Amino acid sequence: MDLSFSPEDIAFRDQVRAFVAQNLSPDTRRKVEQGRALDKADVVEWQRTLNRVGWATPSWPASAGGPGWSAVQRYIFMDELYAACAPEPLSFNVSMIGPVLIAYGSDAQKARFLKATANLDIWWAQGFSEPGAGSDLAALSATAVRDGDYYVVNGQKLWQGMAHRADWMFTLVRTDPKAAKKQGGISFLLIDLKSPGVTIRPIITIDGRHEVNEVFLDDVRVPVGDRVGEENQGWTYAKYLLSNERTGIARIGMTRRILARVADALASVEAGLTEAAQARHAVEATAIEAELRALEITQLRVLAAQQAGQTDPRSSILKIKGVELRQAASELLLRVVGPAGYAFAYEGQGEAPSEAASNYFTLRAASIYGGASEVQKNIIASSVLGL
Amino acid sequence: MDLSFSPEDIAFRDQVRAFVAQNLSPDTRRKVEQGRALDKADVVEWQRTLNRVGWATPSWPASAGGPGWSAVQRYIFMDELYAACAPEPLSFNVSMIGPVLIAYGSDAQKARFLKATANLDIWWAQGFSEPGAGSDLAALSATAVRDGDYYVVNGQKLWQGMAHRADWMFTLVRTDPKAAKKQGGISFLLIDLKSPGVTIRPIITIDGRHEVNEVFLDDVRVPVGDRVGEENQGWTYAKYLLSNERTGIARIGMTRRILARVADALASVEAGLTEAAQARHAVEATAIEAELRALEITQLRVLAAQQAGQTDPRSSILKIKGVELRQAASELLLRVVGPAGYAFAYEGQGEAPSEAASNYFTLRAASIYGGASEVQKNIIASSVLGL
Amino acid sequence: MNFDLSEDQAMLKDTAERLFAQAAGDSSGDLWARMAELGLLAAPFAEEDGGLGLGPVETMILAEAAGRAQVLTPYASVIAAAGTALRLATTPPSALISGLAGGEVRLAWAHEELGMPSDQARRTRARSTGDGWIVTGRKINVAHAADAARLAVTVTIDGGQLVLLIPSDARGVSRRDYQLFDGTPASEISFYEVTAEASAVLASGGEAIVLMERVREHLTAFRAAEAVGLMQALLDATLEHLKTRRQFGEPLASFQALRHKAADMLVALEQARSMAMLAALSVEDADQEERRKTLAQVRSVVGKSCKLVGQTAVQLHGGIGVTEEHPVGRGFRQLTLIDLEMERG
Amino acid sequence: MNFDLSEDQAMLKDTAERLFAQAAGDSSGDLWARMAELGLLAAPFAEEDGGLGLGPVETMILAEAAGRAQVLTPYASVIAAAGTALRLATTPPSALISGLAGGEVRLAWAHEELGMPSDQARRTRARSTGDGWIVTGRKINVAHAADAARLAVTVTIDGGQLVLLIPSDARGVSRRDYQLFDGTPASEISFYEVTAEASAVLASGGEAIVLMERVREHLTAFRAAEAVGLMQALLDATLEHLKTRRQFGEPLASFQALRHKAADMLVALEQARSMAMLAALSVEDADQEERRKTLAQVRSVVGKSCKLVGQTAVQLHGGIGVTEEHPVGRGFRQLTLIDLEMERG
Repeated sequence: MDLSFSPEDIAFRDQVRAFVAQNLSPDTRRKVEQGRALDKADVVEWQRTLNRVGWATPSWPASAGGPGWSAVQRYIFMDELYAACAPEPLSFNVSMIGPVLIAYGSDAQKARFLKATANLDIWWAQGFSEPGAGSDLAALSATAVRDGDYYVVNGQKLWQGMAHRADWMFTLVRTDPKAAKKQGGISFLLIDLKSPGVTIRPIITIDGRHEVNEVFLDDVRVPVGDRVGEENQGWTYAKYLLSNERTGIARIGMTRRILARVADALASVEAGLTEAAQARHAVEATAIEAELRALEITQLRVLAAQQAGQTDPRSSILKIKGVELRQAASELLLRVVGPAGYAFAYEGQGEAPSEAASNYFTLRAASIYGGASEVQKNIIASSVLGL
Repeated sequence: MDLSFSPEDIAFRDQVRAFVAQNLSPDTRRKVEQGRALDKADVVEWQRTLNRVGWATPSWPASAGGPGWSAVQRYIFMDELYAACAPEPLSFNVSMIGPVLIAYGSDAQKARFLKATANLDIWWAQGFSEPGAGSDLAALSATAVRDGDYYVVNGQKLWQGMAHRADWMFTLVRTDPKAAKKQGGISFLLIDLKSPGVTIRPIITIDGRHEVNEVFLDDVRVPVGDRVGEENQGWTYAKYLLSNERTGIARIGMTRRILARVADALASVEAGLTEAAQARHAVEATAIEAELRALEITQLRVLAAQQAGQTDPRSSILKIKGVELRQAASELLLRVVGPAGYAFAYEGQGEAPSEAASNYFTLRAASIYGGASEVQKNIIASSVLGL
Repeated sequence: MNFDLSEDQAMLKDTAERLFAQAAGDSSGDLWARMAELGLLAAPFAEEDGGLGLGPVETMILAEAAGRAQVLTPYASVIAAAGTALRLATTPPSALISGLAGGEVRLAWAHEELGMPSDQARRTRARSTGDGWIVTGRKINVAHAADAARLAVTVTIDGGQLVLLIPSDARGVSRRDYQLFDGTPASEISFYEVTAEASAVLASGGEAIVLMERVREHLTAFRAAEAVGLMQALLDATLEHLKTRRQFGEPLASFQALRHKAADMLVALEQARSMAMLAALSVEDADQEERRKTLAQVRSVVGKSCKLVGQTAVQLHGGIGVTEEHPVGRGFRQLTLIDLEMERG
Repeated sequence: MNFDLSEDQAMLKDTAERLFAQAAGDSSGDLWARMAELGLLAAPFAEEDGGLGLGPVETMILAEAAGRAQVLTPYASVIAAAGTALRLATTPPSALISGLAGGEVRLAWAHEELGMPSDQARRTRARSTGDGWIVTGRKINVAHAADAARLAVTVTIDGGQLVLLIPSDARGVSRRDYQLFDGTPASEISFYEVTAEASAVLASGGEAIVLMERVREHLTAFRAAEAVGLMQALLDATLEHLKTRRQFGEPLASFQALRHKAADMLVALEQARSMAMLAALSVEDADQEERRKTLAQVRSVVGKSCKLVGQTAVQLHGGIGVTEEHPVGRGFRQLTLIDLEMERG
């Protein structure tokens, strides 16, 4: 039993650390550090910087143009990004659609999309949820009807991460409304967002930001060749995508960054805290930090199991506890910052003096999307505890 | 809108306060103050003291020998008892079986039992739960088979409050196993615990005390005249009993007593707390006290509704929050008392140096019996929220 | 002991609820004028000052109704805060009060500063000129300042504190407007060598300290009641959502874990409601120690309830609960601000 | 990086689990002898002192196995606490260590006092006689003292601290036996003018302070692992109960609110398990600051987990969970004590 990394892993870590230090723009770094929204250009530039050395797609195998890293290397890489306040590679591209194309895409699709996806020449949006299908994704009702070499797609999709920045979207549609189970009869389509019939309506979230959209699909014609895998087998690919989404989502580094801001704010006089409040908040910060340390070990344990080729259903724990701690840290920050953090600005309407409130509101959604905490607990009860 | 009591109520309060001050034995008072177990004699003596002035049965109407108090007077009376560290009148007698006999008992039963019940000449035990029927009481399986003027009762009852001290028990048995609904076919019997076939086995609870027993009923012959109300209608009477049990169960005065002990312990040097721990515990005590104040107002609001003749399903809130606060206060006391409270003694094996641990363990059961917190939340969701 | 509203109070409740429901649907902005017209602004002031001579229970009724409709009114800052400062001033300025009560003039309460606990001395300072004061300093988060003709400003002087009235267009006063995260328009206000006459002093010395505390107490009572209205609105919306939204073939209301969370919301709301009532019944209590303790307890319970009800409402709504366009998202932000205010005291 | 047990460690785990499972069924009391026989008592000591030279991971394995079987062994106080005091003494007493390791002699760790935070100077005092010490004071909650031949006692002297060995039958030592609420036999021990030779000093001055801290750290690591075993036992029992017990016509396991609580238990347990591992891997860390911070974090997480798992297990068991005869009730008491110890540090 041993917590330390191998000499090779340590050399790798140093290499990543040096690269990030040399190549991350100070402006992007500052935005990430302070929890501010990134511009599209910031994300694209960083992704391409990483891609130049083949690091933009940590989880992709070498055969698909990825670095072919081990689970430990992937962990180290992400940890270094967090510690250096670097953005993560765009997850829609790298963690979601990329692995699906690698596993289930046709050769033509791989040739057409993988490189562009890695280099963010294509920005992907996720089109899974619908107004009537959130945690219960399989209840979706968008339809695709075959018309020669095309599907004619109609429906409405929600919560598209950044669809207004995106070029393409991957989505689930119902191709066989008569299927016996609602999970049957679903297909996985790639849709060019410039297609006629696609309308994107912005949704502003309670953090004042625009990262979510509603996408209306009216008689959108999608070439059959842009279907991933088999018709009516889309649920299989979606499940694969979601299980990837759930891996490594403890986001410990992000919480650590929030705690660093808490420490700064506690040390600053701006907050105007009474001594008693300061002491109380410091105790709370210490408790969150301890839980975070535990979660880091838990994450390493899951990682070690993955490294050994086992899948560990306990990764749901990472999601639940990771979200809980990020939310707790962001709430603590809001309390510590005090009245200096009451001001608010909507995206595009100037900068708020403090991002504490925005971040707090942003993170309330973290226990809802990507498998709500209630769903994760259902999974633990069934799959881990056998209830 | 007005929180103050009427001059008549204040006069009543002063009268109760003076009576308790003059009549409560210092020894009993000290035991209650310190959360120690009372001897049977302590309980009997106090009940009879109250009964001499007609106060032993606060909720009984004057027509049944009770004081015929208003809801506000009952509240004031109980509050004064708590504040003076006086025991409550024995709830099995006064709040449980008494009201059932008054509402549903035959004239013969009333004549035979009511006075003796008020004076604690008969100590009643509750025989509702069974090994397979706790929160789901209607699943009970003890049976009573008619044999002439007798029922022959067989079964096993659990969690008899103090059955080893008791003379009689009120219990639910199944008289019609073929009833369509399991709530049907249940009858409400009074059983003399000296009857042949009754065996009482003590159960020691995790607080080290003996307040609970298992009662085995083997071919116990119970006269038909000791059935309350109609055959197979017992569920109705049981529900009536349970709804009385649930009224006024915020037990604010009890929590206040625990908080007083917390304040004492925080001021004492024995606990050996660091300054930081002391400050943390004091903050926690203040927060519990604030919640308790709110609950007191909530209780008065429910009371005002009862006074106006309305029933208020919100009394489930009193149970949930009342238990939560008692548990929180007892846990805080345990933490504040420190290593001086680690010692433990089983009932009858000498006194523990501190009752903090025993009280904490005792109160863990408070969210289980008398309608578990989960059941209370079910009730709120259905009856109050209409879910 | 009773918790019933008098006939007049019930009428007031009815009036306020109708007005705010209307205003929630139509933000064309004449709410303040309508409130003045209906006499609502005059409620807490003495009859000889053009007020209605009503008490904290009436204020509670108004605040709860505003919260229930999720309407952002300037009532808290203009009437409950600045109005209290006038009402309880050493010499209440009668004419100004009647202007405030009639809706002809608005005030703002300029107290908060960066880096100061809410109950401690201000950094904004005034020095005496013999027959007046010269004020320099900076206030933040002054709610509804843009519409205020005068500012009630708390300042530190040598050896004490003052509460001063300063015209918002006085020379040396500058304003930067922004929004608080609950949607309230607010301003940072800088004072640079601003002159105030001696007659502008509402209270000084020990009386100023008491006045600041009284304003905080009245604000607490108002915000507690507003929070109760907001929590009721969020609970109602959540129940509606649980009953209508289906997942995995069942209405959400059939999932026990969600039912229990809704029950937790009710418990928190009822505890807060009790405390909002207690606040209203205690805020004019003559016993300062008792009042201080009670209002601290009010803040503790209401703050915690705001957090639980707000966070749970959003969680149970799922995705739509975090959108700006859904009332639950906005209500959560409003409750969050009240929670933070309650925590600061 | 790996979290696997070595082959030897896996064997040790197996041995310990079998032994403790047996002991849990049969409390006839030769457990200590069996542990000595199997070499378990010798684990942490150096080979030249008759030990096996094993490390904290092996101790963790033993502790977790004991917890899992809910066996009350004297291992924590005798080996993890007093044993550490010997092992890390300025001059480790070789003969005594080998007696301890072989099970021939038992020690107790006499440190706790009324009214003293666990990391502060003791009130039990010693004065120098030139060639020895005279000790007066009182210790409480000394676990398994009745069977101890010697007591490792922490005392204050002019200008510092000592850790001293005192025979438990020395003149002036008196003992009052009782039970802690987890079932551990313990004693209050009074020292009245008890003489100790100079050679009885295990550490003095700065070294004594370090030694006390090291003992606390090893105790924390042991108790954390024991807690993990206990929590696993309680979680297992709870799952079994939920699957078999029926209410309202359904197994308890079908109620979502209860399923979610069981999930919460698992999360708390896994967090504590991570911390018990971290404790084992850090407790011999040379960097004092880092070690101190890590063990404080271990205490924080493990304490909270003990509380959540213990309370939830009892609640989900319902009535039988609060009876003395059910393992869950006893396990809850054990976890409660560990929680309190962790909170005190």
